[in-house]
Amino acid sequence: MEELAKNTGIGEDEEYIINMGPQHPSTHGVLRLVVSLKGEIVKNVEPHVGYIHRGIEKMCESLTYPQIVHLTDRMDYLSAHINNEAFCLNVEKALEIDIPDRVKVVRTIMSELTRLQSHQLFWASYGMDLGGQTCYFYGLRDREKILNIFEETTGARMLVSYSCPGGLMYDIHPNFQKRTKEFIAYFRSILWEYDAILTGNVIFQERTKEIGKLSLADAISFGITGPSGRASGFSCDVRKHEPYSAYDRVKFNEVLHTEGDTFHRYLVRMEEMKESMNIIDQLIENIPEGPYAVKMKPVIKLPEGEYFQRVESARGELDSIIISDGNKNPFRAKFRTPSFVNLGVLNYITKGFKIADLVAIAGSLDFVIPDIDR
Amino acid sequence: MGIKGMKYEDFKDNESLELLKESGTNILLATIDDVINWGRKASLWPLTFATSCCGIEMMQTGAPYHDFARFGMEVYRASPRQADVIVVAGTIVYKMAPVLKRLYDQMSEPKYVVAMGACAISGGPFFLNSYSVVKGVEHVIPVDVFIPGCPPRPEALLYGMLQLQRKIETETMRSRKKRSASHNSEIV
Amino acid sequence: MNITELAEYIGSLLPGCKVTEGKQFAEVALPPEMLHDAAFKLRNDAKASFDFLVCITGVDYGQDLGATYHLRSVSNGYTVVLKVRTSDRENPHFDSVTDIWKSADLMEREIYDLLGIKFTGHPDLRRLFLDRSWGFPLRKDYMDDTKIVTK
Amino acid sequence: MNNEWLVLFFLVGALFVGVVLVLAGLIAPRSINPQKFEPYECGMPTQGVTWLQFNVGYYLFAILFLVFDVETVLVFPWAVVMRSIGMTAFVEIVIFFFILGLGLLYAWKKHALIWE
Repeated sequence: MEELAKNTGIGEDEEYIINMGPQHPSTHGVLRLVVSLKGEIVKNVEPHVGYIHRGIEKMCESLTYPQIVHLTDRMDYLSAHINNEAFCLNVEKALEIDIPDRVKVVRTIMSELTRLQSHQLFWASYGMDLGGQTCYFYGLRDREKILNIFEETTGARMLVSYSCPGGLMYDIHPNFQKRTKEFIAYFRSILWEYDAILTGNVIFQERTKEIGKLSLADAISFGITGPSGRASGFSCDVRKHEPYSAYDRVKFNEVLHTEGDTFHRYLVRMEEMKESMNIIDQLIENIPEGPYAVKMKPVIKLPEGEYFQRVESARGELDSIIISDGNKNPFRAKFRTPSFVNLGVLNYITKGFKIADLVAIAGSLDFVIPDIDR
Repeated sequence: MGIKGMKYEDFKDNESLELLKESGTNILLATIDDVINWGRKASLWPLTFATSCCGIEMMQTGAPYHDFARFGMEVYRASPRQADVIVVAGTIVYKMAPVLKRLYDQMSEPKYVVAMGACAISGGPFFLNSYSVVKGVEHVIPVDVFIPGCPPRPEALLYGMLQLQRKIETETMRSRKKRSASHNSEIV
Repeated sequence: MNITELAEYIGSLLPGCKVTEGKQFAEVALPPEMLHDAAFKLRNDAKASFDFLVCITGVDYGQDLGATYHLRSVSNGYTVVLKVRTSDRENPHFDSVTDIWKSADLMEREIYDLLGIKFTGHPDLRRLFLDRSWGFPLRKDYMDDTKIVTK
Repeated sequence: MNNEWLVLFFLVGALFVGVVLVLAGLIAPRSINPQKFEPYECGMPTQGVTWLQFNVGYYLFAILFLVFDVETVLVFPWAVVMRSIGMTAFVEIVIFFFILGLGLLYAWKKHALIWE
């Protein structure tokens, strides 16, 4: 009898371990969460990563600087251009070349458009995670318009590889400005629909308010940056604290909340979309004339030393660290990616909530899995 | 501008199609085959399996602008038990290969595989100097259709799925049984 | 407080460590055994409390292995870089800082996984991305001709 | 006369189901491999003990759902004939709902509705 009891666990409080494994609709990719449950209550969430670890940092050590640009946007493919910009700014800072004004403005517009389409996809998949299929169709329908703008200027829809060390790959398309203005006008007229569908929905609020609270001290100790950190009051917007490209000449306010629960992590992203549109509005009118790139030597060699550049990606603070020993490929290239650090807090804030809340919390932290594994 | 459109006539019948079709089935079986194939090809349910950027393009193909549903593929099944097609969208690394093999084995027959994107075909941008990328999904599971691109445009994915549908059109009951038997492996 | 004043202040705070003034940040090179209490002091210092561990970068300098800690103080925005090196390649180990900053947990596991540097005191030091049988890929002398395809 | 229709009706139903099942069994392709018969858990082998006592909360929720689902099934035919029967049907349904209401009240008081 005890043989039966042993393996069926009848009697003692057996821990029930479930794999929210590599292939799961709500883990946004190949993140495996080993969840140990007591009935519906989550006792411990252990993330297992590495199912899409491609060894990008090791590859960078055998590629030249212009080649690495194409790898950067395969890391966090939803903020592709922001990754490019981080790496290129770092290389330009090391070479101490000052890039033309036109490049700064166009890079800022492209970064803000990238942030917009990233938050749109967050909104689409977050609604789908919590059971609302309509968000998937509304969100991706509007995202398609940004992808068309990207394709016209850079040739690629999502992984644009648009910035290169020294400026931009090509100049912007003649009707880039017209189409961006049209899109901003269209998206402003339709954004109230996003709030009506999800933000105002009672079921959505019931499932996200007071769930997965993260205090300010914990947010700093866990290093949670980006919208997830700003929802807990951690003012970490790199565009405000250390403006790069053309962020110093635009007026926008940093979205900050203090409640720190899942609903406010979602709300910060919705308001950030409005801020991004304000930034684009202030810049799209008068893009300064001038060259779109600086003439660079064919083989780029950075002087010896360690270079650090931080940038605000759609998910948080993205740092590009390059250690160079003077020849054409870097001695060590490291990317501090936001999703990787934000993953550490998942176990801490999900304890005690139900397994359905785990889906909501993981969705609100907005992971991109190759951003975690690199 | 863009890919020259293909006229419908030469889309429908080209020589390679005939080679796939085994000859010698009698009239009665052929008509039943046609009905079965028409039913199967028009409702290919893909498994939600996306490892990296190609997965986002697959989602974008499911969205209203490019709309998978026109070809009967909009139902994404989360479990392999109910899926017909496994669209390998993204890079497969050595740690993910046994998972992919397990998912493929757990799918019910008849099952098809579409390798979407350069990473699934040959490791793509990670072919050189990467220590953990499987250089192509062909090493793990048999693949029916390859769709090049990094990531392929939604139209390319749709064209790839249409090619898969044409491949299904040529199947007969005997060829389908032979093909499923090839997936057997002895119960260990 | 610009870099020079910060460098002096940190020099006074951490006796016995060489504080230099790099291009961008104040850099502190310190021996491995002083790492933990230096980090503790920097974290709980009244004036410039570095409470945000930005990132830990594991580096293989050819002969010796090292780790670079980027710390930032959220209140006043200063950034300091701690550099630690060890020449022992068979069993390199540093003190873990997970008890000071909780974000160090995953970062140290990643460095252990890719470079083989053990962090004593880490609650659950397991490999993060690769399997147990794998070597340490980020080391300069990592050779794997079966999986890596070079031109 | 009319009970032959009944037999025919059941016969056609059984035939319809039987033929389809048998035909599928014959011509459907099928592949046998060890991993196919393991439980599907997101592509990973299951971990820990999987055959263990479930929480009693699930049982309570299932029973409550069953009670009120069957209740609606019973109300449908009533709704069809309610107009022709008139007042007595109405009183009868009120009693029916009252009794079920007592059941709901009992479950509420016993905290069956809140997950512990």
